[in-house]
Amino acid sequence: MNQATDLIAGAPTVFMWVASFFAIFFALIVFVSSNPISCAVALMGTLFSTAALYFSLGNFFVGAIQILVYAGAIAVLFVFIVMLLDLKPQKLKNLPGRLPHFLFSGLVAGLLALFLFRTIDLVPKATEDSSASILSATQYAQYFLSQYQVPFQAAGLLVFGAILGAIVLARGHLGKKEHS
Amino acid sequence: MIATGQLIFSVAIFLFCFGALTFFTKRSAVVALMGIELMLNGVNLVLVQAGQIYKNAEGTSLVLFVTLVAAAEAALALSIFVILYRKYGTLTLENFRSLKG
Amino acid sequence: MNEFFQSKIFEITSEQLSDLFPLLLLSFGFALSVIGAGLKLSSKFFKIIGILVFSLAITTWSFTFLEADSVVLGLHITHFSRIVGALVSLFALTSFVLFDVSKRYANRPEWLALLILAVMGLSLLPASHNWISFFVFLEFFSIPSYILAGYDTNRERSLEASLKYMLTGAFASALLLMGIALVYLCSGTVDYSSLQGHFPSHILSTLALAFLLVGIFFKMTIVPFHFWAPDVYQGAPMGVAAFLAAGTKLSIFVSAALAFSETEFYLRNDLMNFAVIAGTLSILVGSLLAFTQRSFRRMLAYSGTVNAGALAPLMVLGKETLSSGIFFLFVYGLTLALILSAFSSLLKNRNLDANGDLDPEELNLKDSQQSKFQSFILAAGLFSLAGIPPLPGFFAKYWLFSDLWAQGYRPLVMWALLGTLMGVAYYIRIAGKLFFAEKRSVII
Amino acid sequence: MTDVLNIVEAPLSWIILLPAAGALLNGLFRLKSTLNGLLATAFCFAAFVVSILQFLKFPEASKLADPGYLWFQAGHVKAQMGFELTPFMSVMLLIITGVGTLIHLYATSYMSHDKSQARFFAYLNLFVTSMLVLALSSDLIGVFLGWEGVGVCSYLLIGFWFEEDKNARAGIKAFMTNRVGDLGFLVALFVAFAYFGTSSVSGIMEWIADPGRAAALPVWVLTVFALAIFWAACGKSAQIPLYIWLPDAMAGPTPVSALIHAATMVTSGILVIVRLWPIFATQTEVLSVIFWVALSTALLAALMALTQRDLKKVLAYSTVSQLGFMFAALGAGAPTAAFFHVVTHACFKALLFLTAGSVIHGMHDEKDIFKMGGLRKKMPWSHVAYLVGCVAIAGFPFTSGFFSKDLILTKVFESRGVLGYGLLLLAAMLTSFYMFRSYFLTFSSTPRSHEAEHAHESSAMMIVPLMILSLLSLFVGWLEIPHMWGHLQYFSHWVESSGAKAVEGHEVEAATEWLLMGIATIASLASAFFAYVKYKKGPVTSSENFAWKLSFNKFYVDEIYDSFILKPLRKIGTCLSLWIDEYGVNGTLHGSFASYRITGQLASIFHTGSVQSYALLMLLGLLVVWGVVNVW
Amino acid sequence: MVSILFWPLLSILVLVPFRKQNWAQWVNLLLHLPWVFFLIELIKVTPSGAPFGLMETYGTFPLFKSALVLGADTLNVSLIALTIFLSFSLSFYFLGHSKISQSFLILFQLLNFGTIGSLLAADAFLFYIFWEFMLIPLFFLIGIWGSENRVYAALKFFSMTLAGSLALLAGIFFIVTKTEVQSLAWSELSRNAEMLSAAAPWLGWAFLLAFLVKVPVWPLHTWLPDAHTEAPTGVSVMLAGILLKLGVYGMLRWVLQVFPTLYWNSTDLLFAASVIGIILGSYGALRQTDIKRMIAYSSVAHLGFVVLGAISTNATAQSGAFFQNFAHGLSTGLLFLSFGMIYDRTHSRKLDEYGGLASTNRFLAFTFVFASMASVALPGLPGFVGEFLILSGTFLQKGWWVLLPLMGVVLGAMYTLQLVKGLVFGKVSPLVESHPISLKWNEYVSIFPFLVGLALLGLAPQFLLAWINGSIPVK
Repeated sequence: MNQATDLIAGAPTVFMWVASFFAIFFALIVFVSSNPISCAVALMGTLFSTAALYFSLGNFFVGAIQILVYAGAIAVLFVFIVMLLDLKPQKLKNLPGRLPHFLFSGLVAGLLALFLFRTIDLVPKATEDSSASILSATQYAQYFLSQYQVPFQAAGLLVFGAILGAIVLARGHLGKKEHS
Repeated sequence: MIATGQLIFSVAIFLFCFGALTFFTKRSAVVALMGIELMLNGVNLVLVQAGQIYKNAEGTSLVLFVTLVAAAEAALALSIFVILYRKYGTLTLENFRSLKG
Repeated sequence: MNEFFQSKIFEITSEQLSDLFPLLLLSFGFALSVIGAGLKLSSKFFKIIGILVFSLAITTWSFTFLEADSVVLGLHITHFSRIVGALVSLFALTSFVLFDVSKRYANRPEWLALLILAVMGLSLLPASHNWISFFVFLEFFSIPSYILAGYDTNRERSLEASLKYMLTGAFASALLLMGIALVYLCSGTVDYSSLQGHFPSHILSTLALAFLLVGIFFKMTIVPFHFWAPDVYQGAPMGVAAFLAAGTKLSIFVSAALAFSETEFYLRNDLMNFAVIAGTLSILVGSLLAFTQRSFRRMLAYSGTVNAGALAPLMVLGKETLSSGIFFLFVYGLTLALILSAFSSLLKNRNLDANGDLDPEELNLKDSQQSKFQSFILAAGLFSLAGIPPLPGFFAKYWLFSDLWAQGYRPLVMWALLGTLMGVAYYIRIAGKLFFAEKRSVII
Repeated sequence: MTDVLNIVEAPLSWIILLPAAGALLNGLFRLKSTLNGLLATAFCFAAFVVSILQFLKFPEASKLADPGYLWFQAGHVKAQMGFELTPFMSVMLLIITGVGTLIHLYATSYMSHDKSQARFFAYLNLFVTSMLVLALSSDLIGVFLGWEGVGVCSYLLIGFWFEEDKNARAGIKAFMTNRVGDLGFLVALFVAFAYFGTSSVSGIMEWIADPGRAAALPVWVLTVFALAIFWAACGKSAQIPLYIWLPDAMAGPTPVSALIHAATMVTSGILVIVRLWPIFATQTEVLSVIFWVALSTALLAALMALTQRDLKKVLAYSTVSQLGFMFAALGAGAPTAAFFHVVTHACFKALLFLTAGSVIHGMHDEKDIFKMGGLRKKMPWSHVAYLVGCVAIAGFPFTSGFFSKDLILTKVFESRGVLGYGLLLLAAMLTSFYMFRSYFLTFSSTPRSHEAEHAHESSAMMIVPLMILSLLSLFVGWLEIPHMWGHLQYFSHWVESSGAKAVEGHEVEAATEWLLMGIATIASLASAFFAYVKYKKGPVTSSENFAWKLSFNKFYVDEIYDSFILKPLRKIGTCLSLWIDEYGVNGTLHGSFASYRITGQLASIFHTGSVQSYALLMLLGLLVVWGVVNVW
Repeated sequence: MVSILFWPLLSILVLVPFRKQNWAQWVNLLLHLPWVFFLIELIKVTPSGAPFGLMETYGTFPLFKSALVLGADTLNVSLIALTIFLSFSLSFYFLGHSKISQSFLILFQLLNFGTIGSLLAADAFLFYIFWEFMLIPLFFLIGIWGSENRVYAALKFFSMTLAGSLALLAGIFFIVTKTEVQSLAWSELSRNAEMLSAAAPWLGWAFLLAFLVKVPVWPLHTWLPDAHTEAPTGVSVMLAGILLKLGVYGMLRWVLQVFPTLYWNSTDLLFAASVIGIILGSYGALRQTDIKRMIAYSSVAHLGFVVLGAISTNATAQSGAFFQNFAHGLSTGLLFLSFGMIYDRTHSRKLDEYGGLASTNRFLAFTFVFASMASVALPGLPGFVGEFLILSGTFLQKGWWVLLPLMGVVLGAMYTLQLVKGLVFGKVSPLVESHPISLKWNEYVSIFPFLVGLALLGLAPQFLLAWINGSIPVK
């Protein structure tokens, strides 16, 4: 699997270009469209294109996780919620009212991007030594479960907590009235 | 031509900043949350790229954790959105401004 | 495959077990409370379980306080993390005992489970030794606190508070993550000790540190990142607000300090300047905002920002100067819990909602006549926060400021003293309002 | 110092304690009718007896001393509350206690129907105590204690009938003017302690006498010391700049005016200067200053007295003018003449005041002499006493006034030449003119008002003191007759033996002395006759010309003081204090607090409540702080 | 020494059960007796000479580099005696007074505890704690039992004094972080005072600022008229009687004796401030229409004299200044007390509403005139002794500059006589007519010690002067 090593080192392949183009395109749609459904779909699009990028970089394990968990579960959850609450498209009626807010946030985001882009040439190049090879899934798992064992269990409890919270809040607000 | 690393990094920055922009400007809470997801994607991209450069598993494990946390957060946030929608009938963030000053 | 399991990681010796015992105890408590919730047991059950679990945790942590540091399952248990664990569980204990949470939320007993989760997160945080576990434990206690913030169902404010806390929290953790990613990008590792030597010092690394600080200062409610605090403290139930204000600040303060000293980031002067600027800003802006507040709880939130401002530089100074910060936050936490509990019983006597809020201008002599003991506690607490001897607040502030002065932050101490003077405008005036008859004085 | 000082121990403090006890008793117990008065008179008389005993010790002892106790001592200041008595001061003691007893007796009946007699006699006894402290104390700081004590008592007594506002204001005016004068005394004390190391009179005299130490003093010390003492004397004895309080002091009861503003308090300035005479003798410029100030006071006061309608005001201005005479004598370098005039003046001025009191008493408190007239028949005894007083003050031959005034005139002629003598003679003529004017307006021709018709003679207890004082006014003069006539010079013996040598001016041979005496007598007789002609038939409605208006309104001195000194100072001070305190310091405090509140409200606008603006501001905050960190 | 310090605390514990007003008042009175006994014991053993002649350490806090060190010499024991004197006679005044409740007495004892503490403390940290602790009881005393504008006065007093003491705190931080200084004890500080004053010339001013606010030196005095006017009678007597003197004591003990060089080069500025304070304080009093404000402004002028003495280099003025503390304490205390008794019945402070008190109540009129004469520095009363020593000392040192404060003597007489004329003399005003004042027995007893004290200190002050001359900082 060493040819994958030079994937990061070499020039960006055509596939990479296409995937990054799609990623950016879908991100734009999420930002531009006023209809939540198209936003949700665009989000799934970005997720898939980033997964493609991961594959192009050679980290197939993460790509797979991305597709399975991120695109499969979270994006679907979004679409489900949008469908459940069938949110009407928000016509940008009081655009003039929010124009200063738009401009200001655009300015801030642009500034952030500028700062980040300025540091782009500091991004380290891949080292040529071929000794270190792309890790396989088992190696990731072994490292992950040994080094981050406690955080892993904590993450488990975290998710449990989130579910518990969701149920509690839902039951509380919709269910019986507490004594004031 | 720019190197792959720089291409990936610039895509990541783009996603990150656009995620932030969506979070700031979108009037609906759900779409704002999507903005957060975009930002997290950007971060994941940087992590994976760094993981490939340094060839160790730190990046990947953090991506896993990020994905997990994003999932938990999404679950929680969306349930709150459902409740808010039931109570208020709308999800635009403007009218959740009673706590201010 | 099996050599994987023989690797050193899973060896747990007996005294390491004693380090993990409190955490195990907490998770056992968590399990009990979830089962109890499922079985719809009486609210007293949860109160007893809660008290038992937390007091046991406190005792074990404080007994093992003096033992040597040890590395268990990737966690660096030091006496700092033990003291934080003990104090956080103490704050949790006070937060639900003082505010009779169990009676109020009898039919939704899951609050104990969430509280235990938060306490576990907070006590694990200082034990983390790399940025990944730092992030995970941070999220581990944030998620339950988002829910706890929204726990007071019958008031819309509480829902709005949890919404705001969650969205800004997610945004801040996204920024924190970007920070960690950039750190990883620059140095190739996220482990504190391996980051020690070879963390480059170019623009990207400064930016990485800046993003890191966002996540930390967000939880410490230091000025550029304090916007969420007043709304959440005003909306969340009293007990949760007290716990959030004290517990999170303490744990973040200690773990950030440990992180920065392990990774020797504290030697970088850009980090130092960032902290000093943010600290001074938060003292000034905090005092300014606290004065004109129309709500008692928002005023307390801003006073928390002022106190956090004084702590900011100590956070990036590393291990040696932590004791004064910890003592300060300990005193601050307890005083805040006392003040809020007195305030909520004051509200009850005014037959308002115990978790509600009140404009400090409306406090008057009738309150202190109705609830004599509570107003005495409230006034004593406010005087202690203002730092007037012989109350404990003064000794905490004195120790903290002399430490800051010793480290050479003279201008910041000057600002902090000015902050104490401005504190008169809200602490002492409100404490006075309780006892002085109605006639509003001419100017103030 | 001619003879060896033979200092004898004597219980001087008893003289002070007696009236003090009287004051205390009167203060505590309010007895029936005139018992308070009698009690006070008894204590004053006891003091008189003791002072006579001390007086008799004097031929052989040259000074009586009583060490007293250490009042306070810190750093270079050592204040000893001790007492000493020199011959001339013991005579003054006799005057204070003697005339004092007579006035106490007179006052007992004068105040018999006043409702708070106890308070009056307590103040009166307290006044006598402080006057004795002033006279007796060995240290200048003790003198100052008496000095201010007398000032306070005069304040209390002038404002005794405090119901009327003007009495209280007159009391304050007296106290304030005295206070301004006392600043001089304080400065003198500072100089004394700083340069002489002590404030005891004998200590200072030794310092001056020892040539070595005197030379070591900076040249200005003695001059400043003398001027400061003179300034204090002006305050107390009502000389030019600070005399304005005396005419207003008439608001008090008449016995008060008699005792305080005629006999005792006003003369304390002269007593202190005579005690410190060795210092003044060496300071010729200070003496000339004293002389010219005194001369102008005498003239000015005499001019003012010409047109006064209130009987007591006339006497007040005549006191100021007579004090001018005494200080003129001091200015001419003759302490004996000054002291002699002090004693004679004490007698006849007390007499005049008491008779005026009985006249006003008889006229049911009517003071205006234009409304009196023809009282000769109605009040025969007062008439005789007033006549004797006028005769004595005008200086008719062989009366006490004649001897003392003549002695002053000759001494002034010797040292200040014809100009000084001429002006003083003019003042003497004016004195006899306005005195006889007041005599004729009150006693001769027909009664001009209802009260005048029904005036009745005062009771015996008031007449007896008058008669005693009349005798004194007539025969005291004989104690100091001119050299030509014989060798009865008791006063010069008393004053010289107390250490006050006169300044050697060129002696005048007998012929010119006779001439001077003749001129003085003729001048006073002529002006008396002129007054007789003018006022025999009653008040003459003179045209209100400028000179008359000037004199009647007291040369507008009070108004000048108010408009140029008192009011502006007070205005500036209060405005300054108001501006700095209220607007300056408080202003900044409230301003800073208001700005603190406004910026607070401004800052809270940022908290709009919307989550997105929070996140936006957070990111912006991050970028700004990060930018600052990089730039810094 | 510790018994005299902790006695007020003990008396609070004893007072707690007595909820009924007159019970509490009587207990408060009886509790003063052992206190006086402790004072006499302390006086017997107090040395007069080196500062803090008698030093006792009760425990150390190495963490804050400080220790519970109490020191006594005639300087602070005499002030303690004054405190106990004032508190004792006030406790007589409190008997049967309607407004004096149990909580008032508890706060009053707390104030005494703070005062005695800051006097006895011989450790900078301990001194600071007691110094700021006094603010709390005073804040509540003025705020709860004061008159109309009390909240403003209480807050203004609190913030100005706190601002001053924060400067002191900054000074303490500077000292604590200096490694050469082992502890904050007074002896330790004075041992390496040269090093400290060389290192930070601003240190002197940091310490001085806290005390200048407390002794109201001219620009920092505007809290005094408000605090004294709005405070209830008992508190304004204590305020004028002893708390202003704490500032002077602080200046002498903690600045002059610890950092002499810094103190001496700040004196010419202080001279100007005190002289202006005397003159503008007197004019301030002249322009007032409210009686208590007039008395308060007179305190500003008198304290101007005390500071004038405290900054001079010769022993006369220094001992005069310290003696003036007692003279001013008694005279202004009596003024406030006697007017307080009038105010309790007529509840008005406007001067033009008063008049002719002398004809309705002779004793109170006499007391008021006697106290005003004392405050006008009439010879034969203590005010003169103090002021004379101060002025002759200043003359010795500053020469003809003494004429400026000398003007203050005349101005002092002006406003005091104006006050006396308005209140005691003049026609009987309807207000005084309608409120006949008949003093109860305990009010007589509370006035009596002041009268005896004033007369005694006026005519025979040498017993006190000799006692305090020993430990006057400047020889």
